[in-house]
Amino acid sequence: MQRIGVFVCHCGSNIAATVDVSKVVEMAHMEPGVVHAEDYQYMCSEAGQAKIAAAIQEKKLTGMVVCSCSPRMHEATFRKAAERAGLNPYMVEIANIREHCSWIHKDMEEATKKAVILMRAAIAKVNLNAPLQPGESRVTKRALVIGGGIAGIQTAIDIADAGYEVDIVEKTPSIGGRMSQLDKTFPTLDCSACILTPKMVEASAHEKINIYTYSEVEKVSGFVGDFTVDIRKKARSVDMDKCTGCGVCQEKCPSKKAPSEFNRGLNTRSAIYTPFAQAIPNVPVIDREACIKFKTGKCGVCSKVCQAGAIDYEQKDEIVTEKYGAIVVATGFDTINLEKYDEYAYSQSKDVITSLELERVMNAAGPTHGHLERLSDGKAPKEIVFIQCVGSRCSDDRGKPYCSKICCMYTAKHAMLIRDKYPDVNVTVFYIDVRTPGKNFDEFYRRAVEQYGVNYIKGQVGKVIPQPDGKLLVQGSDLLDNKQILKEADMVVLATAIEPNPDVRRIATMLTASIDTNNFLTEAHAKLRPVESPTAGIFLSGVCQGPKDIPETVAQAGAAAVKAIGLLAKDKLLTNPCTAQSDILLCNGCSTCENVCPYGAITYEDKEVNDHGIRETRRIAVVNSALCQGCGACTVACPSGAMDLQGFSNRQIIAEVDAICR
Amino acid sequence: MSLENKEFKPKIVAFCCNWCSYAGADLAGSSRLTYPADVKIIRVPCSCRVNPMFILRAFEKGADGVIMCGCHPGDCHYSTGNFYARRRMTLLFSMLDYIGVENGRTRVEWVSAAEGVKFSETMNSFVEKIYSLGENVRLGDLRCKN
Amino acid sequence: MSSEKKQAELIKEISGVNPLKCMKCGKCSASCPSYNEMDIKPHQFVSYVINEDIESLVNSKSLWKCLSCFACVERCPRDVKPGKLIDAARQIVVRQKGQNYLLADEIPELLDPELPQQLLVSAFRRYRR
Amino acid sequence: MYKIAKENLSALFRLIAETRELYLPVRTAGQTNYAAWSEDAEVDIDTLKTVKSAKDAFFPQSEGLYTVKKEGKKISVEPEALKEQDFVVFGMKACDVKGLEVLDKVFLSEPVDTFYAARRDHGTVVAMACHEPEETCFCKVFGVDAANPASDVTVWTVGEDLYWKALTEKGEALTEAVKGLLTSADDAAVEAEKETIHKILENLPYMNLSLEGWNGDALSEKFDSPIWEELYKSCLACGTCTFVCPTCQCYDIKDYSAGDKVSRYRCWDSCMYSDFTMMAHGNNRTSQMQRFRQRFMHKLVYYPANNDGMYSCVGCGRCVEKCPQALNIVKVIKAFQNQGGEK
Amino acid sequence: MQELVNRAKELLADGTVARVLGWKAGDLPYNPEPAYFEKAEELVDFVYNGFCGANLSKYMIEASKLEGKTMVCLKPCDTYSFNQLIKEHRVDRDKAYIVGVGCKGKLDIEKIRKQGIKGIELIQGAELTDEADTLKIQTIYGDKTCAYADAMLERCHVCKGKEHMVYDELIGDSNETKDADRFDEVAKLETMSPEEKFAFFQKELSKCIRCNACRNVCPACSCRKCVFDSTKFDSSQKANVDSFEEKMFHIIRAFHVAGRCTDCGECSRVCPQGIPLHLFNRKFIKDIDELYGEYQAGADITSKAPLTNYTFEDAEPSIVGKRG
Repeated sequence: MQRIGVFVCHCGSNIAATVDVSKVVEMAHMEPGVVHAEDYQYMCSEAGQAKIAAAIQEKKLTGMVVCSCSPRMHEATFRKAAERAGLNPYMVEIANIREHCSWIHKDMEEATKKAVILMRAAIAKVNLNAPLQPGESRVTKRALVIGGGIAGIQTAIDIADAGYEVDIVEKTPSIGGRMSQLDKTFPTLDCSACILTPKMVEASAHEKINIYTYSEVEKVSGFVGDFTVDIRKKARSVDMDKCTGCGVCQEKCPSKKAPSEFNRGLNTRSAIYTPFAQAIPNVPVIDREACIKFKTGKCGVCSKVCQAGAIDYEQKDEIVTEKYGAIVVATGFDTINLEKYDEYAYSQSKDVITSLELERVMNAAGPTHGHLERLSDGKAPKEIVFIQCVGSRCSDDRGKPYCSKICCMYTAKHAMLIRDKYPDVNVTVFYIDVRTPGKNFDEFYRRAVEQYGVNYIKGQVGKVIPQPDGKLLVQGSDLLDNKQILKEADMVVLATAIEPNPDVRRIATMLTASIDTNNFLTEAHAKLRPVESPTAGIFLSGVCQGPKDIPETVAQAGAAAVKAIGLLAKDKLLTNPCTAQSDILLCNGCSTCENVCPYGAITYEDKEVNDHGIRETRRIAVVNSALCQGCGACTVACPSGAMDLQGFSNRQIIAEVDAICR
Repeated sequence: MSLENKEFKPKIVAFCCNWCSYAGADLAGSSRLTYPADVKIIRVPCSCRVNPMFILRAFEKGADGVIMCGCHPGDCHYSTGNFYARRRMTLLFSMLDYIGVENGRTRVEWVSAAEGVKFSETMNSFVEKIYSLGENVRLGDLRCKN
Repeated sequence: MSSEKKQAELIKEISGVNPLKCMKCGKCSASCPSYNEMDIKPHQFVSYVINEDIESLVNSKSLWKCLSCFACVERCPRDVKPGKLIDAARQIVVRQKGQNYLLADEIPELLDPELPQQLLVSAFRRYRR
Repeated sequence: MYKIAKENLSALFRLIAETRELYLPVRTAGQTNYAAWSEDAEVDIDTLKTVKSAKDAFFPQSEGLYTVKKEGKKISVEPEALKEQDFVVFGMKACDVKGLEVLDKVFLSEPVDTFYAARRDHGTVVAMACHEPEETCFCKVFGVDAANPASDVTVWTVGEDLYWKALTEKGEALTEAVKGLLTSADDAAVEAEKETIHKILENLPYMNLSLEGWNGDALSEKFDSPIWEELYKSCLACGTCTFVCPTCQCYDIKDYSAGDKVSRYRCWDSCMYSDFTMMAHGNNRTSQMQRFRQRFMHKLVYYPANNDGMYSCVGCGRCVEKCPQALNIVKVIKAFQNQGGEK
Repeated sequence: MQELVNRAKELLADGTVARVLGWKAGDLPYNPEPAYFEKAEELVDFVYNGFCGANLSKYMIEASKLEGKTMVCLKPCDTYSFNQLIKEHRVDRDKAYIVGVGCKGKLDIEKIRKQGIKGIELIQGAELTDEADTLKIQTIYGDKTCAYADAMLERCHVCKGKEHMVYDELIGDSNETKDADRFDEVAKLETMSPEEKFAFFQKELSKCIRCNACRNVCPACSCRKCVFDSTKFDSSQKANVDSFEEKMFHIIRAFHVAGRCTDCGECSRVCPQGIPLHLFNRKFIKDIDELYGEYQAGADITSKAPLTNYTFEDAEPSIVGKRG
């Protein structure tokens, strides 16, 4: 039996004017377990807290109830007071007799009765409270960033600048990501490489940043503050330490037929390659699929020409295991596959390209060295049609239901650049809506129309028909003029929808971070915690969370970094002790609880149990209290009642129900 | 005292999630928005903590109405808790209706921390409904009746 | 319910289309081979149903100019399928005329060399089931 | 010997109910069980076996013992009153009557169970001979005569009449109370009915079941037999057999808290349940095999060992009919018989 | 049946399985019991006929703990339960050799008795091979007949189909026995007034003796310890002292299996008081189908159960009472 003290607060007249405080005290004495009851003007005051402390010590209280204002107001105050007096803070319950009673009722008798009932419920609950101790877990002061695009780079730099070690894991041979493939960026028309390259250099030169390129995350275990991650460093076949990056091997490589990933397959590269000139690290990799040496065993030209002796055909994949306190996901995006959009003739004509391909065509390092030309015959186009929303805002299974957000702006950029460089080229944009929220965005779009004479037509294109003469017949509609339009074009550019990098599914599963139906990672709260995953210690940076442009990505990257820094700055984590616990004798191991846990806090282990003499190995749910946030979803999902929530246990809530209905 | 003369004072249990509805109830209080004293609030971390057993337990012990309040769908502090709660309560209420318990005795309402007015209006209308339904005779343990 | 509203509901029911899903992109009109023949354009069909102006729809030329080629149905990104709406409007007319709008015997005199063959095929598919 | 036309039975029940509580087989939602008589109750004395036995009338499934009340810090204890009202149980079959004999040995020997004793004192049993015994019956095996139930009053169904014969003082008293509705009759029809019943009994499939080897002496041999391991496996550990049984007498004592009062009550328990006789340290019988064995060992070995060879099974066959997985005491007895030779 | 026995012998002989879980002939014409057979010679008692209604899936929880594989005979409807148990990690698929057995509808001895047939000595027509659609029943009180369909379990009239959801091999053919919609009874109750509904359930549930047969036979009620046996919710009960308790028990039981219940019908089959317990489970199934999309528990082992799933647009609880 507990020894409970009840402290009834007058809150000046806030409570005492409507609730007969002395009656509440009198009734408290009638309750089982109550050994002390008193009232005071302001319980939260220093004097009030001193009374509490005195009673705890003199009456050897094991639990206490404060009848006062909302627990959202002063629960923490009274818990601290109890703790100072030697009582476990979780042995304190609050009966809210102000907000839920005195302030809303006028009749004194009625309000007093209700106050007594609320007090009884709190007493009934505290009778079943158990002292709880917040858990502690250590924090490894190192962060992992998955993805080496602008989001990952920015996050890494920000975390590193705060003084913490950061590792970047990038799948491709170089960091840089999508941004490195862009020619210019809106709305300022900066050269993308010119602003990205310094960032890449900064990251690689940063003493706190360690970059794993051509590497992938293989396995993740642990939890917030203490993740253990296996990273697979794929065999590069080139010794990173020896290579000088002279580039001779790439020149001499006889196999030059592999499609260039960097140029979106619009041209080819050698089997040993760096994806682009500014690549970091500037160390090539051998594409073993394309390499003659690996395919036939004969060749070895690169090895012969390498002065540094850096070529190593025997190199093997290597697994590195590291510990991290925080993980930032920055896996970015890709454009969707257009196979299902037959009507736009993407796979039939070389002159129908995606906007990202156009970026490469316009770029000096691209397949056409920056000359705007048709990829089919190299001729200069005179008539270019842009089609918006290809695969975006689609409710069928061909596309994506969301707006890809960046297309309106980059199309305006492309149209403007073309009109600027090639004033004789006509540019027509078929759009559904032009969406330009953002600083200087609408002005940018208006410039395209007003200054550069880009022809915007409201209406979607129905079909692109390649003509025998190599032209493309675009059949669209003009909804404002109520006309169907047939337009001959030399080139068609599709504003293709973007989707999260397909790898994110695998990564999310490893991290137990949730993803939505479109494979975007879910944030902990759509409004208030937009850069955190519901899984503690996992942060989101860039398009992996939702479509966004470069400035937004950089902003979010910084925000994710700050959240990670906030975590890494702690020496240890105090965990909320009101977490779920499973009773090993009752657990069925049925996995139902795991399915409703938003935090991935529940795992299953085969445990040896002794169930009243029956010894057997059973599959048992285990709650990681560092991850559990105490929502209680699992406790209701559990049919046997094995799962229970400390601080809000089944029996505690039932005791409250009973006390109220008594 | 005969039963007819006894004034009916319903027992009403309200489960409120800590983050939205309990705060909404606090706001109703600090805004002095009244509702009948028949309502007694039990604080739970999230609406998904409310077990159908609790609701039946309340009825067993003599409650005349049980209401559950949580964050608006999509605003749950724990992201998804109220989605599960919504399905659970829908099914439970449907079952109670199916066995002939008046469906006005149970209710779910989403009340945010900013909706003090909604909280008080909700409680007023719920209490009114319970008064119109009268004493709960179909779902309770006779041993708990006085 | 007004009769116009009823008919609009009927069109939605027959077609299985929710016209409110339309985002007014115009891809249907862009795809339509009979566009120039039509007085009410495919993308407008949706608004007519939303506005419950079924009278204009059933009296339009478009109703009978639609080839039922279903290009609009195939390409509609929002699953609105104007072709199905048109088809449903035709169904309403057919039902009003007693299931008897087009008989095989009547075909020869209706034949017009200008008429696409596909129209005939689709006409049978539609009206003789 | 008296008789009463079947069509006058409702008048008889009404008359009995005027002075006594009356329990008899009543059909509710398709099933016949013993229940209190009322004008609109659907009385069903044609169904041979009620789902539950009439045990409830003397040993209810749940029964209050006392209530503790709390006012402020004062606590008072109110014991439940003993049965004071006379009552009649109409329509019990010979097996169920024999079942009472089994219960008596438990509850009426020292220390006497006062709740049960009061019910026995105030209860009058009107037993019915079994007009059409069924294939699941094996009462004869336990020395029960289905044609001749030993009770306060015995009735036989012959054609459209019920023949009535009082056998005890209580029976005489009841007969006196309803005499106005009875007419005198001779024994001939009843004797013929008895003979018919006996003939049917001869041919029932279970009637020649042998109980050889089942007695107190067989304790360790039976207890350690490997046959149990085979037998129990399909048992679901539900308590159907115990709850329909007229002789199972185990109960649990539980508390129910209703606000400021706590009532202590007892309710039937089943040795098939894993929490039967659960104590702080756990359970005496940890496996379902042990629990399964307990039930049959109790009926066929322990009970006879303590009660001069009397078995605590009466062959009513309810468990045979109701076991969800078709296990039953007959199969157990037979299993040992079949294996008997090998031992 | 002989084919089954032969196959069982082969599997035992070649060591594929260590035991066979099937049915053993009873001592009355209608009471075969679930049984294990470990040796070929024990299989003389093996039987598979119209009275083998028991769903053997649940036995596989214990059998999964035994050494070696168990050959288990599962009817099409039983395989849903087995799948559900796999999904909940309660059985080990690798420990089972599932023989999907054919079914032409299972018989309910209670239904035969309800027709006034008693003193049963012999029943003909219950074998799987019998083509006759009438049972010939020899009794002490003369010969009787009963249409096969009239003696079938309720669940067979609303059969889910002849397909086995999981198996290693199939033996025997099945008949189409469905002649009613499984939601008809529920729908009928739904249209009643609250007073009528209450009266109906009060009457049915008042028969409950809390023997726990429904719970213990239920493959979804596979908890090691039921909440009604544990102190976790202060809900432990052994008897219905008050009529509230039987409602509480049956509502909570149905709720705990909601989205997991495959509608195998065992609860109704075994209830000694003939309470139509499936009406509770089917109400939840019907609601789930209508509100959250059709869902058949046990049809697969990967889909998310309705109560561990959600959509943003889910119906609000206030829909109750607004429908229909």
